[in-house]
Amino acid sequence: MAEMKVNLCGIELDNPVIPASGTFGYGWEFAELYDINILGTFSFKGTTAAARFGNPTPRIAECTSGMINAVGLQNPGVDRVIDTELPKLEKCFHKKVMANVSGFSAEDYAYTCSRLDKCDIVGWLEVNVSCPNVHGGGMSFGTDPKAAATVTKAVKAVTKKPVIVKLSPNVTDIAEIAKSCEAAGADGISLINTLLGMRIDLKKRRPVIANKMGGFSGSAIFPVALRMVYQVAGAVSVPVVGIGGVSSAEDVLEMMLAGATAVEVGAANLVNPYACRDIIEELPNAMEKYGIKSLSEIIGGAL
Amino acid sequence: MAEMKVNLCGIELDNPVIPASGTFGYGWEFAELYDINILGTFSFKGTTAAARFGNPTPRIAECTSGMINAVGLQNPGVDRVIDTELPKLEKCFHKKVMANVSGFSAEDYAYTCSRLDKCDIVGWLEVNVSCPNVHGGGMSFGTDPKAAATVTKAVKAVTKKPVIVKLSPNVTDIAEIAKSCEAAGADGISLINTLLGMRIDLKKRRPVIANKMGGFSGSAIFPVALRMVYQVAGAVSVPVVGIGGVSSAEDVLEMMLAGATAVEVGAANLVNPYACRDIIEELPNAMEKYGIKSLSEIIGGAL
Amino acid sequence: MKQSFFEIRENVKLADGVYRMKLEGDTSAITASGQFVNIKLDGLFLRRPISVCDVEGDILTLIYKVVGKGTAQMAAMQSGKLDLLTGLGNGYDTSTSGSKPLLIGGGVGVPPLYMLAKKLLAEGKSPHAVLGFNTKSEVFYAKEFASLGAGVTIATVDGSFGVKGYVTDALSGLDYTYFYTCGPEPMLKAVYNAASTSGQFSFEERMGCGFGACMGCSCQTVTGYKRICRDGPVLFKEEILWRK
Amino acid sequence: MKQSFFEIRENVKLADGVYRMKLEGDTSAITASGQFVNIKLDGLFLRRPISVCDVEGDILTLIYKVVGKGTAQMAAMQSGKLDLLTGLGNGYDTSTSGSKPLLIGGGVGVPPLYMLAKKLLAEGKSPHAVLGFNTKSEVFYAKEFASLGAGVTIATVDGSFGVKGYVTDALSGLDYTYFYTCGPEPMLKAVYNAASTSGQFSFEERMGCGFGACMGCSCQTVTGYKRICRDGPVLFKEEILWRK
Repeated sequence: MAEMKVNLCGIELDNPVIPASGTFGYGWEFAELYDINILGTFSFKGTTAAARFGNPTPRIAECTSGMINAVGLQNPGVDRVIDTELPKLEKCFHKKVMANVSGFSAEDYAYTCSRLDKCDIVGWLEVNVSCPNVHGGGMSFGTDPKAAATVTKAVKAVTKKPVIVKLSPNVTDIAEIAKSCEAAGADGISLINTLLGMRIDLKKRRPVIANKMGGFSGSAIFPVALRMVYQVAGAVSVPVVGIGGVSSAEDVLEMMLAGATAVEVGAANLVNPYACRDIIEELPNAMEKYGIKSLSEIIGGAL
Repeated sequence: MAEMKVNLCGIELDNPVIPASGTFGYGWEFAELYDINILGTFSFKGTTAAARFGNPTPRIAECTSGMINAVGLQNPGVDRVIDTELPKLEKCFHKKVMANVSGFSAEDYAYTCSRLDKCDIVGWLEVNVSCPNVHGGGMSFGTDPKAAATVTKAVKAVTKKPVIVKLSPNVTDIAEIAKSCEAAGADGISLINTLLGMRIDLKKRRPVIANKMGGFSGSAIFPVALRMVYQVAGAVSVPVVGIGGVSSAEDVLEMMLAGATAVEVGAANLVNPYACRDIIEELPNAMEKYGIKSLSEIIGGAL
Repeated sequence: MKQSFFEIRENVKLADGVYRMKLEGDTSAITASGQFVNIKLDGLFLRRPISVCDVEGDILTLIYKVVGKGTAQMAAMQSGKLDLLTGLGNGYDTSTSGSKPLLIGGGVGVPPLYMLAKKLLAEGKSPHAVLGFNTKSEVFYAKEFASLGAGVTIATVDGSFGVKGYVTDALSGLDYTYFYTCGPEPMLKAVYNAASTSGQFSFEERMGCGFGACMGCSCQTVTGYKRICRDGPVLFKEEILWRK
Repeated sequence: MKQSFFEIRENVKLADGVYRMKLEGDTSAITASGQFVNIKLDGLFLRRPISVCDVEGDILTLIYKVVGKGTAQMAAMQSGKLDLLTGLGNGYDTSTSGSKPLLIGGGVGVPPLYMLAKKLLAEGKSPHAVLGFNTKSEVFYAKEFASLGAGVTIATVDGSFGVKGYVTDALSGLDYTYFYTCGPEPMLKAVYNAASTSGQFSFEERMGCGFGACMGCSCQTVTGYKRICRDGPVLFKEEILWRK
């Protein structure tokens, strides 16, 4: 019998598969497709203190084995999330959810986290210091070890829930930033957010994306994500959540061998709305193929 | 009539298509496949002062829409290149070649460049401060603006040939490094070298590559390369050579609109040994499709 | 929404760059005209959204224009199976049409109006279609709309067929209670300004998922932001905020 | 080297996990046994190198084992065209064989020895094949070697067929002038230590291009580094430096 349970920062997951933030909304809309309680958990849409429309369109560009998005943290703001979205979610999801939070200052992050800290359904706070699509915030916190630590500390001060800091891959030394967050109290590290990418429209002779650049995701980025997970897992002792280009059960196993305790699935959900269900169903077969009895035993096995 | 000529640091190229270093040897072996004089030029195998075997095998891993290599600058050393390889090349190639140089100290780079400076067939020195596969050299020069400038200055002091510095994408701010090289006298910037990537062998539960990580290339990385070319072309005034995931005439046009004066083709050559010939043959059709009369006119058109 | 495989039964050229594909499969999720399907194509990452032209039993008709790699790939297919997400988008609401609705389509904005015309006729209404194209060689489905029993006016920009000019040049003199429109955004905006009644607009945007997950195709409206793929593609005239 | 398209004419299972594919196309670049072809497969970036088992006119025979995505994909093909690079690698040199050469193959190292056996027989020599497998259900081509007129000894690790043990356990008592071997590296090393004559070894390595461009498959030898794909895959016993 394949044992898929893992423990992420003190909370047990039935399996390590987690739809990534920005690809699963606030969850309840996807309950019409399948029972979302089969998921380990999911990370909800990046939420900020105030409501945001985000960037102008086009926000999406096709790439070889991937896509670029420049949504820019569109969300209804934390108050509305708590008043409207989470009650809808509670009706169809009976597990802890991962609350993904973004901000434009350390205080901003702390405010949003302090609000979400009061919500029973929130199990973890995933603090996104890596959104490439907003100016004066997001990724700028994730490319400097000190700024990342400042945000981490500010958030840790307002919550007892485990804080997972989500890192940007657009840096020279991601392990250094991960260590800085760990030292500031982070209970876990998730990575990678999207790679900054671009496409040009040959007919119009200008960038496809209105915001020019955007976040590149999809199976194309898997080798970069895997490398960074391996580097970070080797550098910190807190749990690591692997993200980036995962689209199969075998990708999940590679991520876990590289050191991930759990794995987020992002762009794959946008092409196949059943991607996470399919991966969870396939995992026992993949485990049998590679002689794996328990997923938790292979975490970091290739380090 | 489609005009494909471009001027790269004072030397005219019949077209902007250049096989990238490490995918075309020292050229002469490929003259059996087609007349290599149809190329704009090519960048020869990364050459160091002393001969190097490189890394242990496996050096290669398959990825979605790309590959990882960890060759580690295998080459016969600059003396042997000058004595054996270049005379063979001169028999079949009647244009200037781009000499790709790596090293482990500024002096090392300068020595190799000073030797190649004496070779008539060498048109440009492409100084690789970005090899991800060697320890204590290579990429470490390309992730720090000061170190990159030091190497640039050392090389500029020993040659009158145009010096093109080849940058690593594994950095937080590539434009800053490009500006530093330009200030140190670089005549051009080429980018990107490979992204650091990894794959894990699920059967063996260890990295596929003996050296663990390696350089990730192929069409998967095109959006990252294009974004960085755009950033660097906007930051420097010297010519930029676009590299990374190019495998079609349309990719060449995107790179040029992003600011590239010429374009190197890498991993595509390894899958299709005729890739560069095919791209050159396809370019006039692609130009017609997008209403481009002269390639040199579209350089930086999307900036 | 439903994910299922459809078998290609027909794929023919209708006009310059315009093709019609008939597919056989489970059409049960398609509940309104103006909805679209999202098609997975080999070698492309994102699915390609194509509006539904018609549904007859288990036969789905799509009309598409070759504008890039995805549609070029579709045009080359003669047989085989396609992975489709069906029943995407809100579709047109026929309850507000009145007795004489106008259907205003431009280019590949024409196809979804065909299924709408059928629906309106079935409801006992008298739709009239105003279909705009660049030139005669791009005109398609004029006869098909007429065969349904709808009135048809064709406009071409160069005057090579029907009224010379844009669809808005063909509106004067027409008596209508309401309108439904689909086409390129500049046309939609012109219709918005020219039409004398209320109406519904079908918008196009580059989409990520097509089913509301990614927020890739959001737009601002009078009542807050909407996702073109899920809350649209059809918006009521009263809620539209044009982008600057 | 030549790049061209081959038509699949046959693809059958020979033994557990082992398949034979016959392809029709331009085989003119294949000049020696022990060479390989490099196959482009849909959805995979790098080509897949497969050693040549036989060439008869324009029919190329490949025998391959399903070990990963590429070979699994090949096993599922029943028809269609494949893009091949042919004539890759140096191949075996038969000029040094003497009158009674031994052909020592392990698993999917067996196929290239088949074409070599034909060549040696055509040259009037008396080859004897020692073919090793894990177990009876994986044995293939024993009859085919015998039909050519070569002597054949089979060894299986579990003793379920032929001699019990490794190929090296089957060497004693055999009288030979030279050997040619192909198989997994531990077997090659065992043969290197056990064989009493000189010989040639065909090596396997993960390759980038397969034609000498990328240096992905280099190895060190007594005479400097060699590229397995271009300067190999066949090395003479005297030049081998085993990796630590």
